[in-house]
Amino acid sequence: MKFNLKANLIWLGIMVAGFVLIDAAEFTGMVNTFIENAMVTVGINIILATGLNLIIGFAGQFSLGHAGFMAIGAYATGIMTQNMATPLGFWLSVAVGVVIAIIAAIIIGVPTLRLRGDYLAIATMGAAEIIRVVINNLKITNGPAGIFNIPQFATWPVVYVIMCITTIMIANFIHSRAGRAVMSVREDEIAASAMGINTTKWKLAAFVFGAATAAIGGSLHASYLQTIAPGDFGIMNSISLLIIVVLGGTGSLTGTVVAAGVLGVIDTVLQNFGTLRMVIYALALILIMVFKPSGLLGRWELSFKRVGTSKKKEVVDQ
Amino acid sequence: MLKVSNLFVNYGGIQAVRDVNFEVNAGEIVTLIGANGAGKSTILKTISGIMRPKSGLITYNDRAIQNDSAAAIVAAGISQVPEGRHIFAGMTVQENLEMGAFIHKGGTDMAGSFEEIFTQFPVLKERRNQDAATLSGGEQQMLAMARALMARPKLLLLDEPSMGLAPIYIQKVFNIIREINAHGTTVLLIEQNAKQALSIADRAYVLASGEIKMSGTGSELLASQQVQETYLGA
Amino acid sequence: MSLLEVNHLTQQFGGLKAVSDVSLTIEDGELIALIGPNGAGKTTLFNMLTGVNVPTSGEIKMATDKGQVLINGKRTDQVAKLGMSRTFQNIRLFAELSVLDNIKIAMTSNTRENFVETMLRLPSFYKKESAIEDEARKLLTDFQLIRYARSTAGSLPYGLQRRVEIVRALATKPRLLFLDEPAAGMNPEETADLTAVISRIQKDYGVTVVLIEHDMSLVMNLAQRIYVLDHGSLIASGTPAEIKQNPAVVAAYLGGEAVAEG
Amino acid sequence: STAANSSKKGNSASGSTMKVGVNLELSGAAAGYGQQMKQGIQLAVSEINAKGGVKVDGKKYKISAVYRDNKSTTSGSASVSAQLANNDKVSAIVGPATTNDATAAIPNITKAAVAQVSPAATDPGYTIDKNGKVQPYAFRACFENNFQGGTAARFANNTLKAKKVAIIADNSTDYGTGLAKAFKKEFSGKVVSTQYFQEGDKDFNAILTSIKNKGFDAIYAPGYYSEIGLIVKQARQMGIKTPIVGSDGMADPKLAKIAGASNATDVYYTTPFSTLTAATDKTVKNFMSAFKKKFHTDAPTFSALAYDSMYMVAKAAEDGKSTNSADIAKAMAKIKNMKGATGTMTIDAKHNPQKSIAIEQMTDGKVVKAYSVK
Amino acid sequence: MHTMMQQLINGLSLGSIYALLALGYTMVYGVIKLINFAHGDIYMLGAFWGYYVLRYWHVNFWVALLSAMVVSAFAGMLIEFLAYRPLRHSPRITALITAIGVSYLLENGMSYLYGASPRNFPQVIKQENFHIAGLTVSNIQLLILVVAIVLMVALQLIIKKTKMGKAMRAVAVDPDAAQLMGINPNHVISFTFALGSALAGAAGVLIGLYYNTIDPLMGMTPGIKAFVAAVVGGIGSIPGASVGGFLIGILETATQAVGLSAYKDAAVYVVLIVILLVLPSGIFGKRTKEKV
Ligand SMILES: Nc1ncnc2c1ncn2[C@@H]1O[C@H](COP(=O)(O)OP(=O)(O)OP(=O)(O)O)[C@@H](O)[C@H]1O
Ligand SMILES: Nc1ncnc2c1ncn2[C@@H]1O[C@H](COP(=O)(O)OP(=O)(O)OP(=O)(O)O)[C@@H](O)[C@H]1O
Ligand SMILES: [Mg+2]
Ligand SMILES: [Mg+2]
Repeated sequence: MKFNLKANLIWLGIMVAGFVLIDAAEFTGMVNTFIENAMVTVGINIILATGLNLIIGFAGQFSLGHAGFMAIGAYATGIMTQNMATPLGFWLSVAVGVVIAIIAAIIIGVPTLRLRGDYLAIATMGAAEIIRVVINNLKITNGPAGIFNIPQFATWPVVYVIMCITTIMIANFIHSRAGRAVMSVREDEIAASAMGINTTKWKLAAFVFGAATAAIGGSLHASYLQTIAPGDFGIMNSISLLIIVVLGGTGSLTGTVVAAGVLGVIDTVLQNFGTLRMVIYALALILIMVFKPSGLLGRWELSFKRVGTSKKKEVVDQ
Repeated sequence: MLKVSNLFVNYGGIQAVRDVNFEVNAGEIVTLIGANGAGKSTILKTISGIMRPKSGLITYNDRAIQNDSAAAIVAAGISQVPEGRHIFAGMTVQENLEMGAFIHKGGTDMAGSFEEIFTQFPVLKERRNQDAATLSGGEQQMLAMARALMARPKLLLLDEPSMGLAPIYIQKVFNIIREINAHGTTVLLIEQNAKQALSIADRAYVLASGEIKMSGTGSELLASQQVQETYLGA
Repeated sequence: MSLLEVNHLTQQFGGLKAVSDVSLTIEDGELIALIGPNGAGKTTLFNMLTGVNVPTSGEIKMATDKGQVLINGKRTDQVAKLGMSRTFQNIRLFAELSVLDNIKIAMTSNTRENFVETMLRLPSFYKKESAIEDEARKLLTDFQLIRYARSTAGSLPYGLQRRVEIVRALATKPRLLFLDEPAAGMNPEETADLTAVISRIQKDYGVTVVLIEHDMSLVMNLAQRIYVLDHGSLIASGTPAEIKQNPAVVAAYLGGEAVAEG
Repeated sequence: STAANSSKKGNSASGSTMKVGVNLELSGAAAGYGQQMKQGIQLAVSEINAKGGVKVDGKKYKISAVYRDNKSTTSGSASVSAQLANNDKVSAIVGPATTNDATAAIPNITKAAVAQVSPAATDPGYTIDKNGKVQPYAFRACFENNFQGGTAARFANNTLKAKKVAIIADNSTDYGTGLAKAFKKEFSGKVVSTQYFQEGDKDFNAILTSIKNKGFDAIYAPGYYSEIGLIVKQARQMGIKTPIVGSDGMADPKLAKIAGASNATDVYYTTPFSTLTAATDKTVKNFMSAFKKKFHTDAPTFSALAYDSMYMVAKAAEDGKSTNSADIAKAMAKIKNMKGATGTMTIDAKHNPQKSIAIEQMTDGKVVKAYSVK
Repeated sequence: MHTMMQQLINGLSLGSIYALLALGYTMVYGVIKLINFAHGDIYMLGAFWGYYVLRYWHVNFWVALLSAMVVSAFAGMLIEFLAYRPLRHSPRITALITAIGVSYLLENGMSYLYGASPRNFPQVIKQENFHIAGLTVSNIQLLILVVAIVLMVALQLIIKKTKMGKAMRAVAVDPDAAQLMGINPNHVISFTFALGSALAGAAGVLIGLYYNTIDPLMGMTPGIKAFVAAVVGGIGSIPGASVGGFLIGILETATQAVGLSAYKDAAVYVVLIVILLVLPSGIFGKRTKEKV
């Protein structure tokens, strides 16, 4: 184990290189608004879907209400930056969104996380719908017309950096005592509690963490797109995020990142197909799932931990 | 009655059963013994059609059955008591037993079957209307056996029927096996309790790492030095 | 003060008294066997002692550093934190995780990592992590499981899974360990290995062990005292030699042949 | 200034075709409307090209429409607008249909200096930026809500002499709620009840039963024909006989079919596009018959609005004598008295089309009368 | 009081459609634990089939209803065979995503082929209102209610009285063990899909007749609502699905009746969550606590 300095440095290097690469491409004009748009969407989806994967893939809690928490962040930013159109106002709004999302997640999670499997899915979906309906009927959120002319503070570098930070945070969470506790809940709740793990607490921890990152994603979405409406945060949007998670592989952060990218590419390419767009998308979805049932990467993770250290003699199967 | 030839079975890339040959004649009790992970359960699952062999031939009354569906194999008269009980949770004991007789039309002989089963396993009669999932471990094991008997099989495959049973019940179960065999049911038995298995078996095979290592009559193997050391803990 | 004191414990399921008015004590450092015919209520008793089931009536008291604590009414994880650990009649490993992770998870309640050091990967985080890793590996090495440290727990053969489950329970650093039919499905050779393992847990790790088992060779070899349950009630208790001769036990549980065997 | 000038901002035509982007809801929740609009656009393009194309500064350009689907999502719309403006290098864009999707496209088209004409973004704020200034590249072909809702209110007051109304509005888009709000602001009587429904709802019996005894003289029901048709049907079957007033989302031949001809009586709606005037107005008549010929059905309002949107692009190119997108935007702001299928329009300072509004009356499923309102 | 009774009638006729749909969800879920997202779209297919045969072949209404049930049953079985069967041994969430894919495919495929705008369903049965004690009930409302109840009872009989019902339960608990009883899980699952889809097809035709409009996306919202109904009733339970369906229908009506129409959907979910918190397995769901 030691300090894992090498692995951490490799990761840092990759992130910086990614930034420099995009920056250069943008500078030379290789990346125009369209491609930037696609990349930022992918980045935001990564933020949203890694958080969801934490809840579904690692904690094993089937939540279908991610769009609700996203809405909270988006509206916090949409509303606050109307009156405080400064970077400070933006960051403040992100923080406010996160805090509200955490409170909402606790209110929703404490009672519903007792439910199992699909019952939980329906309850969280219902909770997200309640959030959406309330937003749709409030004055401050401007009802179904939504909020537009939101000032753009979430430029691509901001999204990129936040994406790196939230991904690192989630990865760090998973690869720690907390992550092990959360995964034990997924595997077997009764056994976990017999090991002294307070399953309710850890489920809630993952749920709240995921909700907080969803709120961040929502804030970035609002600020980058400059338009939000209640319709952006419906059941179908939660499902789109679920699709990213499952397609990448539940329980693989690398998979989520890859799937967000792959789907981003598919999505932009399919714009060319007009009315057939969703037909092709649906077929692709079915085929990928049938031929790759555990997702693109299963539970595999990209890791640099063992770079340079000699492999221990251990039986590793599958 | 049952003949297994050159059987190979894999789990993904792992070879669990390698070139296994054996046969069970009508009216016999044949037992397979071997350490954990030797491949015993895999063989039974393959015979009853739950798993597909990689290659090899399984014939039942001179008919190849290795590609038949599990349902067809049960209908042909082969029943299995699976390892790990696999009782139907959420259904009562009575309903579990009814499921056992699924292939039969029901009606008149059903009542008779119940009568018979309940005399063999009086505990089950007491627990008749209890959700099978809440039975104790041993009670579930008995239910699994009783359920297989409800099908009135010609060939009964038993995978560790004594697991988790109190000593007093182990004797009972072996008595029942003898009894149904005497009434004409052929039995293929897997047991960790090798001593008792060998003592009631007509013939036996010893399995290790997916291969048949030894065979002989029950008493021959019981007497074998090697078997005693490895499987009987002597 | 006994380590565990159980008074008039009863568990009622509808019309059925699965455990009825059971009182017993367990002293520190003992190795006790709980036997009885199928459906006698042994597992149900374990479930009440470890907080999985809430007793219908009666009380369970455990001696801890802070004096005697009432156990019933507490959640399983709270009970576990007080120093009671267990295995299950149907193995309940974290099947898709590695053996090593199974052990590390069991160490969760005895370790602390705060949010800041986890997120920022401070040196203190790595120090704690490597301490956990070292300890887990030491345990695995101790029980000849280190070869399988990175294997998926669910893919191991049955006997090894049982062993991993026992070591996992041990990793919570219990004072009291409950084993529910640890030898089920094992052949005599494996049972002999297991006997050694359990005896080491008692002697080398100083853990009090209570086990349910139908394998009389194991029970008679290991147990210092035996409690016998039948139809939910205690029908006998005593040393193995006493129990073997007890006619009620022979009639209800052992049957004729088993006496000779034990 | 027809030649492509790289130093100039915006996109220009190259060769002899001018590309016009179409950013529409072709799948997803609003696909029904998007697909109708696509037909209107197809008709306009084929007509223009049949005449040789748009005549810009003496040279004729054929129009090539680039259709892209935004899935009825804001993010899809933003992405499509960026692709059309940056990759396809279109000279102008028609679409999107809904306010939400249309506002989501504004940042990208503004950056690329490409005008967009939305056939149906009705929120007043769509063409206005945060500081109250007009968005230079956002246009629309439809009425904005305040105008239409206000008109309906005045009609209810003055013509129907209604003292009390009940409002049943579509709550899933800004269209229904915006119109309801505008109506309430302008109406001088009492609103006895305001109820909302969602797009796709089919059962309005509960709402209607609950308002039935509230003693109103008319119902104002802003929304689209698919739901309002059912409201009309169920209200009449329940015995509610009061006039029902709606908005241009109702102006579709399907309305009467959904409601059932006999139920569609005493039904009124505001519309820029009166089938009655079709008899007298040549442009409207042409459009109606051409549409019927091409698609074998009567033209719905959305097709007409989209048809006009495409003509607005063509007109702006001709007026501005340029295929450059920035020039087109400037010229579009100055469009005056353009004859379209939805009336003769002049673009005002806020990029809203000024055109006369009509109110049609239906009896037994047929439009029997058109009131012109000022 | 009078208005309340009228609202109850409104709620019941809305609820009977949810109930018919919920039955399909509950059966499929009960057997293979799959939230069959495409179920609402089968209902749409049934409605379109009814539309075509009534409009172009001018068949009798009952023929349309029955043939729509048959066609929907086949569609359901085909979908199961192509999209779900290959995933029988995959994680459940994978099959769920496939179901979502199938749903998208049906919705968008139909929208591509036939356009997304609504069509008018041929009004082959003329609506007439009956006035009983000041309450208004239409013949179509009665028809829907009666057909729904007849189908529900028929279904309950099939499941309780035939071996198939038992086989379905066994496959649900443990498909491998069911095989050892001589049950072919594939047949059972196909049968389940056929039955559930037939009910959805019937609901589609009834809805077409009642509301007069159908469109490719018509299955989306009722589909989700019906699933909620199945969950409220206790998923896997046939009476539960019926009760859940009626409950949701009445609830929606009630929210609108008290003037909270804007919060109609939210109210349904609030009640859903409350019910689940009190009865974590729904109204009729069996709470089987795992024995350890
Ligand atoms: N589902 C599975 N996936 C992968 N490998 C498996 C699976 N089931 C069994 N195996 C492997 O196949 C081999 C044979 O297993 P099998 O269950 O047939 O053994 P067995 O002789 O019945 O052992 P036991 O006495 O423990 O029941 C073992 O090595 C086991 O690890
Ligand atoms: N949740 C429950 N509901 C109803 N009866 C139950 C429940 N749990 C256990 N029982 C019954 O209580 C009795 C005791 O069960 P328990 O599992 O404690 O037995 P056991 O002594 O562990 O037996 P075995 O040795 O077979 O595992 C059994 O008869 C069982 O059927
Ligand atoms: Mg086995
Ligand atoms: Mg037990």
